[in-house]
Amino acid sequence: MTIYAKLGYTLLGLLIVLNWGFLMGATFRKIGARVAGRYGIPFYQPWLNLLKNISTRTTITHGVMYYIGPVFRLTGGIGLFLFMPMVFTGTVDGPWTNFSFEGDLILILYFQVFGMLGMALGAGQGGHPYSAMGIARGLAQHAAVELPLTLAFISIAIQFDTFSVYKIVAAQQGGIENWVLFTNPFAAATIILAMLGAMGHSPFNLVKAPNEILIGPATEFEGTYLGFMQSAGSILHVMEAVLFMNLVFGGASNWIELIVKTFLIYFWSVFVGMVFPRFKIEQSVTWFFKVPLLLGFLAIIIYSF
Amino acid sequence: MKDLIEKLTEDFKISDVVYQRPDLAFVTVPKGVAISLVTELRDFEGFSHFVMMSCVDWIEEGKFQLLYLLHNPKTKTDVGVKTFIDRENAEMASAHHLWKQVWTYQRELKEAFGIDFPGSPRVDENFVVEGWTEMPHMRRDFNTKEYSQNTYFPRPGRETNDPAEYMRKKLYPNEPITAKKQDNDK
Amino acid sequence: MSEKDMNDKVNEMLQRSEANVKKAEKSFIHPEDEEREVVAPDGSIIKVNPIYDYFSGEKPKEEKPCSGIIEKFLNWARAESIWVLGFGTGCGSIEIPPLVTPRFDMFRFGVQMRPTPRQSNAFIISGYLSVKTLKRVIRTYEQMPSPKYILALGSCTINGGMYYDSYSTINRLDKYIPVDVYIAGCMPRPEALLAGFTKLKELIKEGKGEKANEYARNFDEYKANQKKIIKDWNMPDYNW
Amino acid sequence: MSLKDILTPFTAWSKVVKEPVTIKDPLNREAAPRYRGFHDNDIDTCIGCGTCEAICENEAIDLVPVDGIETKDGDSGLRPKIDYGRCCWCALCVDICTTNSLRLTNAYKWVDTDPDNFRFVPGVDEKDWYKREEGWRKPEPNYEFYGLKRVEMGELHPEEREDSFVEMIKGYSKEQAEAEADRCVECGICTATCPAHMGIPEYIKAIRNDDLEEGLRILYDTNPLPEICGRICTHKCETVCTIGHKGDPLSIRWLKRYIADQNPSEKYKKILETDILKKNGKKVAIIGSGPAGLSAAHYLVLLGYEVEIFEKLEKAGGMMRYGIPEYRLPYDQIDKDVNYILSLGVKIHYNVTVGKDITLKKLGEDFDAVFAGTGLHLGRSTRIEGTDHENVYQSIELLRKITQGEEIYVPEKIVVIGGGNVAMDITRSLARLQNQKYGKVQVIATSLETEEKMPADREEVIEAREEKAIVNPGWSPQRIEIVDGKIKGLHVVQCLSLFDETGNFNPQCNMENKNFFEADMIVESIGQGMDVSYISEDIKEHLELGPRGRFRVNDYFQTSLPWLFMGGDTIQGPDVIHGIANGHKAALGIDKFLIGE
Amino acid sequence: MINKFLGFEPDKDKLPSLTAKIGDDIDLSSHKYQKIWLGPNHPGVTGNMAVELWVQGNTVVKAKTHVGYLHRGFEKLIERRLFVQGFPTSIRMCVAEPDTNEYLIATCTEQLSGYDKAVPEMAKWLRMLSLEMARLQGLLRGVPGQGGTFALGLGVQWGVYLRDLILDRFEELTGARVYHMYIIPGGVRGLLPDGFKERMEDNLRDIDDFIIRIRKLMFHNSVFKKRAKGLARITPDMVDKYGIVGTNARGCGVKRDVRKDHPYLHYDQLDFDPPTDTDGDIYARTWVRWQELIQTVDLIRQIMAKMPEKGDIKAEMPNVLHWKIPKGETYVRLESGRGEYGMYYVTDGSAKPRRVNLRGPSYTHAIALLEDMLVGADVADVHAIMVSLQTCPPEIER
Repeated sequence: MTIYAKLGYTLLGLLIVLNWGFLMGATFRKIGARVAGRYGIPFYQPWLNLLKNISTRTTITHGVMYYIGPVFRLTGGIGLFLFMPMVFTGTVDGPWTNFSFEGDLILILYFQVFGMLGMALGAGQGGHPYSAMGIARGLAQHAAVELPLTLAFISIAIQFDTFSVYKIVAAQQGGIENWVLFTNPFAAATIILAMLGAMGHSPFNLVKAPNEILIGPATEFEGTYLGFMQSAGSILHVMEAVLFMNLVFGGASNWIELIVKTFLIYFWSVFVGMVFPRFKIEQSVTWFFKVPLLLGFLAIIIYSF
Repeated sequence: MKDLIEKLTEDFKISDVVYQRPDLAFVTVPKGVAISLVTELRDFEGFSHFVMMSCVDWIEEGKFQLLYLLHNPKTKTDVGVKTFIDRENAEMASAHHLWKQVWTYQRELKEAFGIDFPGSPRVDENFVVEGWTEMPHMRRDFNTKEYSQNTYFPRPGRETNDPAEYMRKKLYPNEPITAKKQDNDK
Repeated sequence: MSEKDMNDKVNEMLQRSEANVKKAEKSFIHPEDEEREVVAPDGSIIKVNPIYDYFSGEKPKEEKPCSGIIEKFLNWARAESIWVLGFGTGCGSIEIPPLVTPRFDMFRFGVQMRPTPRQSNAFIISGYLSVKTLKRVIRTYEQMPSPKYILALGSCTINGGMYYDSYSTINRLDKYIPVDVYIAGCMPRPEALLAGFTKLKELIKEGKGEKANEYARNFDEYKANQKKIIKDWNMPDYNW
Repeated sequence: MSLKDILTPFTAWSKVVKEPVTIKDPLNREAAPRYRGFHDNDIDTCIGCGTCEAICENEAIDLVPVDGIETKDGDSGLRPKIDYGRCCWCALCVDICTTNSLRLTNAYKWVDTDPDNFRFVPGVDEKDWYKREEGWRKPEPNYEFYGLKRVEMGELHPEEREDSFVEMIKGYSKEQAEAEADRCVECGICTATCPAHMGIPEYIKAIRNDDLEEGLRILYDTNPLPEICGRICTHKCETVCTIGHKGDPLSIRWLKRYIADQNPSEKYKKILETDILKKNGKKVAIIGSGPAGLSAAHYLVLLGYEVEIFEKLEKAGGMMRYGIPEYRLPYDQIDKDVNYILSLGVKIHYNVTVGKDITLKKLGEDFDAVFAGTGLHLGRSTRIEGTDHENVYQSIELLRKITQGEEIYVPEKIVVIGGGNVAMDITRSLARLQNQKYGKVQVIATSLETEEKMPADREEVIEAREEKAIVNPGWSPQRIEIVDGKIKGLHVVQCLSLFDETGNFNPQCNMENKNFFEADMIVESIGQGMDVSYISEDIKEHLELGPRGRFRVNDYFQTSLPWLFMGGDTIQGPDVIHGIANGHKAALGIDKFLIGE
Repeated sequence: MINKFLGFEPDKDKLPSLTAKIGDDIDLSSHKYQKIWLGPNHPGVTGNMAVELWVQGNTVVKAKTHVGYLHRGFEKLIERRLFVQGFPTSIRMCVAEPDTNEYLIATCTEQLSGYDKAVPEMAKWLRMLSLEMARLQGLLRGVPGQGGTFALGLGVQWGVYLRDLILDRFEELTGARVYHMYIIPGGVRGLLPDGFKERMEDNLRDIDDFIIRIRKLMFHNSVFKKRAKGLARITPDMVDKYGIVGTNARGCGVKRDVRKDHPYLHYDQLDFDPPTDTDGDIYARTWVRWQELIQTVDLIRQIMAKMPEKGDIKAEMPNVLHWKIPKGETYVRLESGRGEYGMYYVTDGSAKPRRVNLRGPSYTHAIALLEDMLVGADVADVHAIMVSLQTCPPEIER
């Protein structure tokens, strides 16, 4: 496959991911609305929101870092996408595998934090006290989530003896029984629990907590930058789901499967989030340091020996 | 209730007792003993719940009437301790040490009536209005309508007709009529 | 700098700040907003004027719309995605919860609530405005990105409503900020509010939702009116 | 933390399969039937009384003139205009609306970009919600903001009064008067209808405030005969009283009487501040001491004129004394009012008939101006067959005789022809006399007009019947049957209508339906004519005539002879209050004529 | 345990005392503290008010309540209005439960003018019905609203929907959704419309279902418990010290309910017992309110069953345009959803009141109590504490 074809597929994939992210977001808001007993937003609302945000005429500035924040976040999302194999096609050189390579799991872990760090810069320069509080919460919680998540990743890496996501996906092919979910239940359990934190739904939606700290890091962002952040958020949500799908749920062999699986993975966090209130930050961090961390250690211990 | 007030009448120079309801009485005491009566009622007579503090502006007499309304949760009765203070340079002893919420009332009264309570916490802070330059807004001589119309531009174009006056103009412009008397009702 | 010098400086500053507090009581400016000197970590002394240092005092400019079909397309998007600031300024805000809950569900009409002015483009003035709130409303309104729209609820915003004779509430909102849509009622029902949103959408789609530019155009006039009644004006003229 | 606490919240998800409860089309949702939405006003019923404006706490309502609505008696021609920049939809205006014309529909949607649009006149400006039936109306039952029931006036029981001329109306006590005065909504619609344009709401308010001296001052502003008017005024004001649209109109007349009754005559001068009056040296003669003459005299004397009244009879009061029976208007009350006026310095010459004892021309020469308030003292006859009989009387004559204390012929059976107040007066006077004489009553009062259209006051008819007189209206008298020089009775036929299409008097009768009223005496009471014999021919030829044989006067009752003013019944028909108003205005006219602007 | 181990729950004995007294200056230039504002434009503030917070990290060390953003000068305005004109104004004093204001102003005028005995029986029952409906709609917002402060928005969605249904009933009965203007001096302004009781019963059945659901969602929710339990505790000795009333007092076991202590209208004919709890924390207060929700539904059923079918709705009274009340003063109280709610009313013999002063429970709860309670609280809990005290700014500043 030529590099141009690869680039083409990657860009197309990004487009699909972005739109799927929007659609998924809208769908889940509709589902949430159903539980409440109403109809909720139209399916096309996120696109309109994006358009509207881009068409905002005035902007404010708080300095360079303020601009860079959303860019970092978008970069984090795209970076996560670039090194993530989306659809398993049998060969790493095939379409939809993007720039997956040996050791991309480590890069992905890095990119997960990347967006948050960028936001920290932007929100910090924004100067709003609630932005600062939000990003502080975000980083703290991220660290707490990352710890069990990394343990689970390492456990899986040990299990398959590779840091390549693509190879992990490949190893899970050939039936549901080959999924990490069944072959490494402790790592899977860790990921499933830590995932709640990574997805940012209740009870772990501390970063954007409207009745506590306005809308958190994004408080000062408006217009195009907000549009950037929304797009990045959608991509990140899909990519997180794709990551967990690839690691635990056997990857996807076509786009339909990907869509179904990411939907279900995302649904899990919505399912929990809908009926639980929000933790305080120390409660949240403590929670991750309890069960998921323990499971993560177990997963490593089991596969280390 | 009657017994209680009779008991206290001598010590606290209570005058002008009004039994509004079986469970509510208003007593008037001199300015100097009001706080001590309130303290007595709280500490020895079981009137432990401070309901409210209020002020009435009797501008004709040049007095402010302060009211401390106390409630006895055991006997379920209320006593309103009233005291009159001068409108000029109004000042009253603070009661903020008796209940935690009293300073809020005193702060409000300072703003709304201009009554000073020396020693009351935050008594000089703004309470509800901000940047107020007129006289205290709850005083009777402050004309809110006039102030509002001079300050906040009511939408122009309103005009009304008094039916009697309009009919006179239309039907009998030249006939003798009663001179309109001063409207003392409104 | 020796420790003693430092202490002297701090004492001097404390005294000055006390004087400032006294002065502030007269001039309405909160002591914290007074111009003051601060000692930087390196010992140098910096003058700080919180009111003007933290915000830009520049006037707003008119923002020309795009041309032709592009603007129409963008207006369509703007109309279908109205983000309302969640700032209940008066009693009409009690009808906002029914709008975001199952009975009336305004999300399906593309109307959503946002917690910060930076991300909202519609502002519901829900009834009467006390002068104290008006100050915050102006500040909030100016922080919203253009194009921005104002829906005014109820009699109070039109001509004072029940509080026409109150010393604390304003009578006419359009004197202080430009209003797009008025909704009659005291307070208007949620259905009337939805009708207001429908009307606002029509206006935006027709390209008439340009009140933010009107505000910029008549900025001096609006500002003069605002300053006339807000006696403790302790913020910059325009709050970016 | 138990497992239950983790799992039970998930039961909330069961809602996801349920249909949403959202209202599908909220923009077209009807409000509740009783919802207080936007205003509608039935402008034909509305009389523009302004009560809605008075109760509106937000000053949201203005009264504005509306095209196509005339200002007339009982309708100010104004309609409420509502400012939706003020309204709070409390519907107090609807609840208090005196005519029940104002209502709130259940429409609630009004979105506009221009804040100046939110003002409209309900019922006049086109709005799409007027056709809605639902909406807020005044709640039922027994929900009123003011009393609808009139405070009952104490009066003598029929048995007590049927044989005596003692005043039958007792008058209000303080509580009663204040309760009645409390019902007033101070709209002032009545002021226009009152011929004297008295300050009715103002003096009612004085009663409420228990300031009767102020009340008296208000009365004397426009009416110098309050005791008399308080008893016998035709109270046209009560016919237009706004309260009357829903309930009983206010007893304005009795309230006026209450003020006059409660102020002792000794205090009048002090209250009215008329102890010392300035003189301007000019003299005015007044012919006749009826309401018009007395009123003119009063205001002229206040203006500083020297006033002399020439009265034909032996006492002052004119028709008020000689035309109205004592049980309605006791003589001492007439004296109270008259004496006050006389005490101001008005000279009165009794038993002087102008034209006979002194000529009008002489008066014109001796005085700077002359006001003639001579009244209608000639009875009119039906001119049917037999009216020239000696036992056919004119009511006005009989009434005068009763007042003067002369013995009159009272047989057992009497028929009175006429349906006006004078007819009722004579009927009831004769009934009393019959009662005194025979202990029983047989007076039949008949009239052309049917019961509903009888010009007499309703209560007069009712009271006459209470006193056992028979009131049998709707008959047209045909002829008086006389047998052997003695009256046997009156033949009548049913009267169908009085006026033809053009509005001219042209009674139509059903000749088939006949009736016969037995009588020994017949009294005609179908109106009075004026006696202008005092005006000599040389003067008369200078006077222009107006419609209906009356003299033409200008706005100030000045005839074509500048020094001669005329007013009262001769100009405006039989009515005390008109006479008073005429007199007042003529006084101003004389002042204008003599002193100038 | 693990919190302590990880250092999330500091041993407070080892730290300097955080309880700064009111009036103590916190030196912001020390960079140890930061000042943040909660409101007035903040989704986490009840109504339109502001709390100025001085925080050290996540912990509040000092708080000041700022009110006046909704100040309209009601008491001044009512002094300018006739007695009958007062009630449309007074109802707007508190948006959350407007009927209480109407009742107070009507009762005050009736009591001072001597017409309180003349109020018809039917009107009394209808007043009770509207007061209980007002309480019900307040609780339907308030109980799940406490969950909403912890971001459990689902209950709020259900609750506000049901509140809307009650508002529909209000609309039928009174002619308005929120500002009912129903209780007028002398009586009420309308009889029950046809079929009202059946429709009300339907709604009450929905609410019964909701009560169970909300119990499962909130009170059997581990995260809710974790956050609400032990937070913002009121102890019985604080009750008199701060003037705490209503559910806030009942949440810590002090049984104060005006409906029982000073029965007004026909509350003595109804069978109820105000619920209490002993913990005094947010969970206990919410739990008390939840029980009160059940009780209110029951009370409405009792009222509808006991109320007469027909009758006069308003006493015969003087003409409202010049109704004068002799000189006097009184204090009338009732139990609103937030606690004792009273009005001090002075007349001077003219057609307008001399002084009207409202005693709202928030006046003490939201200023003196809240400011002291916030000290030491987490920033994330500020909103929850405010809501749990049922802060309602319009009744503070009026």
